[in-house]
Amino acid sequence: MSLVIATVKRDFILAARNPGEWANPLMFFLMVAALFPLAVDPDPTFLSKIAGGVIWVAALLATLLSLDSLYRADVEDGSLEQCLASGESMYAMVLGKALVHWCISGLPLTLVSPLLGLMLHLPDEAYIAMVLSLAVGTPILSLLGSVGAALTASLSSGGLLLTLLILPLYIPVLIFAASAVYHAGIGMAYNGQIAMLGAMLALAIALTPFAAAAALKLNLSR
Amino acid sequence: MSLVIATVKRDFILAARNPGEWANPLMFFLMVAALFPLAVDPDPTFLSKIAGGVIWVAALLATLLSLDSLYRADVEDGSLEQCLASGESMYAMVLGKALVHWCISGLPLTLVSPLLGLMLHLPDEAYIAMVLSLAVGTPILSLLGSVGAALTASLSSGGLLLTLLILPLYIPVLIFAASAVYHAGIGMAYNGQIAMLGAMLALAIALTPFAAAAALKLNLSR
Amino acid sequence: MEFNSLAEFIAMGRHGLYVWLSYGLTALIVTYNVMQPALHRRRLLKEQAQRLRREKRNAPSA
Amino acid sequence: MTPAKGANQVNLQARALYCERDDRQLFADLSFSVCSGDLLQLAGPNGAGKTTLLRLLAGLNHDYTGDVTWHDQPLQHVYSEYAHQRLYLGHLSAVKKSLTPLENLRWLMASEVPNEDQLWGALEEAGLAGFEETPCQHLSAGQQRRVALARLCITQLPLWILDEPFTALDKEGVAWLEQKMQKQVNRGGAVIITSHHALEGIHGLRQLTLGGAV
Amino acid sequence: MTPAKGANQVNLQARALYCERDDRQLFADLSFSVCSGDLLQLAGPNGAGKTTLLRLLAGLNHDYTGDVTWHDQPLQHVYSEYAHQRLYLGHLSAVKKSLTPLENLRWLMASEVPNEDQLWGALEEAGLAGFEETPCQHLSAGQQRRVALARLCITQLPLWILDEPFTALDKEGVAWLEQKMQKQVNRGGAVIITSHHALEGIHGLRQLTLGGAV
Amino acid sequence: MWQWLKQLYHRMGSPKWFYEITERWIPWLAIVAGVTAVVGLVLGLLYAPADYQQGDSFRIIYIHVPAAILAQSAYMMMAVAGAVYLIWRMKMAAWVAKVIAPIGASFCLIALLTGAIWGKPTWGTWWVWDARLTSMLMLLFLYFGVMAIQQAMESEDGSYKAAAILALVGVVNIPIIKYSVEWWNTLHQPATLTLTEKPSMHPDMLWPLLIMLVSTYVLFALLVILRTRNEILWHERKRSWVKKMMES
Ligand code: HEM
Ligand SMILES: Nc1ncnc2c1ncn2[C@@H]1O[C@H](COP(=O)(O)OP(=O)(O)OP(=O)(O)O)[C@@H](O)[C@H]1O
Ligand SMILES: Nc1ncnc2c1ncn2[C@@H]1O[C@H](COP(=O)(O)OP(=O)(O)OP(=O)(O)O)[C@@H](O)[C@H]1O
Ligand SMILES: [Mg+2]
Ligand SMILES: [Mg+2]
Repeated sequence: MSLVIATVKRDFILAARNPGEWANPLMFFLMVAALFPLAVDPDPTFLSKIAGGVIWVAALLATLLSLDSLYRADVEDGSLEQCLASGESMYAMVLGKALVHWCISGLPLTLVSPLLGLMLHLPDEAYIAMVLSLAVGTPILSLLGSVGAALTASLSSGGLLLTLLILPLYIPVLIFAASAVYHAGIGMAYNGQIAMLGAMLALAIALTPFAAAAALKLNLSR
Repeated sequence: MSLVIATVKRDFILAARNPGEWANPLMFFLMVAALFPLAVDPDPTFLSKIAGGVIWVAALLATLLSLDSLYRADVEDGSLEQCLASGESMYAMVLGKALVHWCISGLPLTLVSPLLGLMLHLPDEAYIAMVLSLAVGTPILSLLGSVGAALTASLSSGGLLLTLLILPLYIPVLIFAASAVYHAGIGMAYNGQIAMLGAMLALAIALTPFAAAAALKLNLSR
Repeated sequence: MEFNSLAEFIAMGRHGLYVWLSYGLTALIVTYNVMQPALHRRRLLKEQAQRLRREKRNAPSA
Repeated sequence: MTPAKGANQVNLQARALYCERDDRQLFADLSFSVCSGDLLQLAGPNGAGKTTLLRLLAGLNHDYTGDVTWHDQPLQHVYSEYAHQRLYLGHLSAVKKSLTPLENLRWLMASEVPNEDQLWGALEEAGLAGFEETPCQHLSAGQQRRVALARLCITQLPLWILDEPFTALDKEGVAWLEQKMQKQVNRGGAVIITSHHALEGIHGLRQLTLGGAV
Repeated sequence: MTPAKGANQVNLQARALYCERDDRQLFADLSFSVCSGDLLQLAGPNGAGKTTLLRLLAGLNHDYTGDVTWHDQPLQHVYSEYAHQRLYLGHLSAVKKSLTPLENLRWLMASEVPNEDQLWGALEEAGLAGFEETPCQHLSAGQQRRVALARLCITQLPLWILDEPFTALDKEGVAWLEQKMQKQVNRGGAVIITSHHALEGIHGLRQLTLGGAV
Repeated sequence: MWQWLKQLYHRMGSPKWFYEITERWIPWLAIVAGVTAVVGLVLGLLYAPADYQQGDSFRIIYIHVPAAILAQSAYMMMAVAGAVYLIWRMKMAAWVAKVIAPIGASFCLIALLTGAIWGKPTWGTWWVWDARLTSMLMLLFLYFGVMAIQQAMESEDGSYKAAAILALVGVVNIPIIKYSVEWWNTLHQPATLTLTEKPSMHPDMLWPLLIMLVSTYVLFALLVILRTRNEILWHERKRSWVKKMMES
């Protein structure tokens, strides 16, 4: 366990020393959401209808992009090999890494999302639903994503392959979350969707680390 | 010059040996476009209104992502250092690399875009405008992007920083291109926008390689 | 028999284009899937034969 | 961390190892053992299979036939125990460029929980005094390698497995590392290394030369 | 490619070089020259500044004061000419993992436009016969290094600048490389290398030891 | 029964046995697939009555539905084979899993293409974001993902394992995708464009469909066997039995 804890600490230090790691997904999030009105139609009533969906698509893409570096650097400099060589549980290691990833990507996204809501004229009633769905949904994205990142960790052009592998798995999260925001916006109940997201989160915590740990092992046994 | 030609050849061989390099941007393009109806609204009349914008945003993001690997691999294994050490013109080298990049990202995107048009119910009148705007616009994206890729080539978390640097430069392209498609869709003339894109392309060919070459030199003199 | 003439059969009650297009594409894809293993097999056998010949040639000299 | 009786003994046995890569046989019917007090150097020309064999002995490569046992139990079955008894240092040194030597070493040694004094002492011994808090990207090739090697000054693990540890070291560094290995052997540990460097005058040294024409 | 008169002569002069990194002075008031027939080995402990000096001499690092001249002209002014006269091989070997040795060498040598026979011959000489068409990711550390070194078998450039070229090579490889350098010196070229390896019996060898306590 | 299954499992693990036994099966499978296809198509194209709403365009059903059903079950088979490899390290299972991916993707593509073509006369558009269509598209992407990771991984064993892991994660997700998409679509969009619910089909229409279904499955088995035999030939090329077979 001590190595897992040390790794979590180290990753936070790395993120602090390299602010791009957490600032870039955030900027990407803001910019994708800013591109839309430009490319489509800046009319406020129109925007307020699509705001929830656009924000969620932006969050999903931002998370996806930040995933590529989750294990790659560790594979390249040999530190993941050291983790494996240390004989510690890779399951715990994967969970630890996913936790750090969420703290430096999903969490900041959730915190700035109200700003985006303002920019895209999100209906007032939908703010809580948006923040809630992001808070429950982004950890699922980090966990599912860590499977993809683990599978592609030692591949040279992993970044985009990761997208291909993971995007279909993200669809359910996107659908439930976007619909929660949409329903909140038109004044309907949305706790069903949030509960569904919660269930998916529980499932993801229980299962994905196994898959990711197995994938990492096979990436390292060259 | 012989090294530039050899590099172009080598990069095509690398792309052939690693099909992900050109197939992945394509898949990403398709998937981003597929996320929209899911997150926002699958209604055909609604979709046909936003189709042009969504397709262009997807093309822009797909190009952006494929840019990260443009110089990074060459910096990491030292082959860019060799280019510099060889004393050949970096201007030609940058142009060559941008050309290869467009051939394996922008060109395939342009070719499959009609399929996306079908899926997003793009108005029939807008197809030609869409393909035309992509054909003229994506080379600009590759060229502008190569400046960003050159600037971030030696940074560990360059991928997202690149996005940040380059996205603002992409906005004019996006605006003109999306408006060309939109105007074509409602039956209006769009040659003004295409001409504008053409002018931007000429400018980009003339200027961006200087910037990219300078940035690469900067990155290599450690 | 639902159709009285070949022309009628081809026309498929004005939907001929769609019906034959889908059957055609399917035939294409299925044909590819049937041909691929056969071609691959032929290539494998050729390579294998070459390898055996090479080994035979090398065996006495070694 | 009080080790069980006999836990600090080394007893690694390889029997009838066979390995091929890309249809080329690297080694066949290789049997040997490494016990406390042994220093085994894997030698042989480039491409002979030294790294392959080393990773296999470290339990990181499963692509072989034959048996490797640790205290008479198959390596796969006791991997976690084994991993807590051997230190592996590969071609890649697991040194993060944006961390300082101190932070790097702290992470590298996390499973043995050393205190701060030990860390500073080890870096000093490894010749990095004064560079403890310089980010590693500002260090030279040899200095980065020394960060990874500083582990050897702290660790208590009985078996070391090192892949080309002399790479990038200067003469003084080579001498220092040889002496470290000698100490490890003397105190009842064991070392397996690959190196093209001629190790001389080390007590307990054995060589295993892998054939393989380049 | 008929070289102008005197073009194949080496005449590199360094005068009063001074360089500091992170407020630490690496070398000061360093003056020397490298001419045809010279083999200059930069020696010194880890972190002494050998790589820094080498990159500076190669024209790849501008972060210093003092003058470096090539045939009496400042290096920056004649960089392109200079670059076509010297071969630089750094820590990183510019070998692409997914290409074969043959493809890699073809690219590495592109500016000297060798023919296929020369490429195959060079790979054979570098000890890679039989691996010409195996992707480099399937080669061992030393074999990958040999792909980069195969350039030395073809090139006609008069000045070689090599950073730790012996890394990962086996004994036979080291001997081969020493002999290559000897030939280069004998035919009127020049070599500048950094290495911790003791080069012996090479005609024309000079050492420049950089101080710097580690 | 259990004993027999166990025996079969062990035999299946032997490439030589598989290669030799399938040698005898291939002609029969080919005949069954061919005959059922001809019968099914003749009945479907010539004898089934035209649909009272859609007219003759409904005849696309005879390829569309079997392909759609097969594409889904092929994914399951691929995942199961992958799991067998992960757990028991049975090489044959890895080869079967590897071989299913492109075949399954082909059928998925057939279902999508024929569906899209069928959509034009019936719905007036090539594509709508309907639940079934969307989840089928996602299935195609899952197939592509498996194929992509297979070819991207450098070591062979790694490629099998990575593909198996991904296929298994996909299996957990397929029901979730299906459920979410169905739920989403029925909420967002009225049922104007959804597929016809379990039509109480005329037997003359239904029979050809069932025959085509059988034909598709047999064809699938045949394709899997053919490709697996090639994998065996390649991987066992240095074994004596392959050499002996070659010489004779
Ligand atoms: C790209 C478009 C389409 C796709 C991806 C698609 C996909 C599917 C799928 C996945 C099934 C389910 C098979 C099963 O599991 O039982 C199915 C069945 C079916 N499809 Fe399509 N379909 C498409 C277009 C159409 C169109 C345009 C029609 C006709 C109006 C149609 C008519 C049917 C019918 C009648 C069934 C059988 C229904 C049943 O047995 O439950 N499909 N399709
Ligand atoms: N990028 C950098 N930024 C700042 N300082 C650096 C950088 N690279 C190296 N240094 C410093 O410059 C000094 C000399 O480094 P250099 O790489 O030239 O050493 P070297 O003599 O090649 O050593 P080695 O034998 O280990 O390869 C080192 O002490 C290091 O701290
Ligand atoms: N990933 C790989 N895939 C296939 N073959 C490989 C792989 N890595 C190494 N090989 C092959 O295995 C052989 C042994 O490689 P290995 O790295 O063990 O050599 P080595 O003895 O460590 O050599 P060196 O002294 O150069 O480090 C090489 O000939 C190489 O061709
Ligand atoms: Mg090695
Ligand atoms: Mg150095």
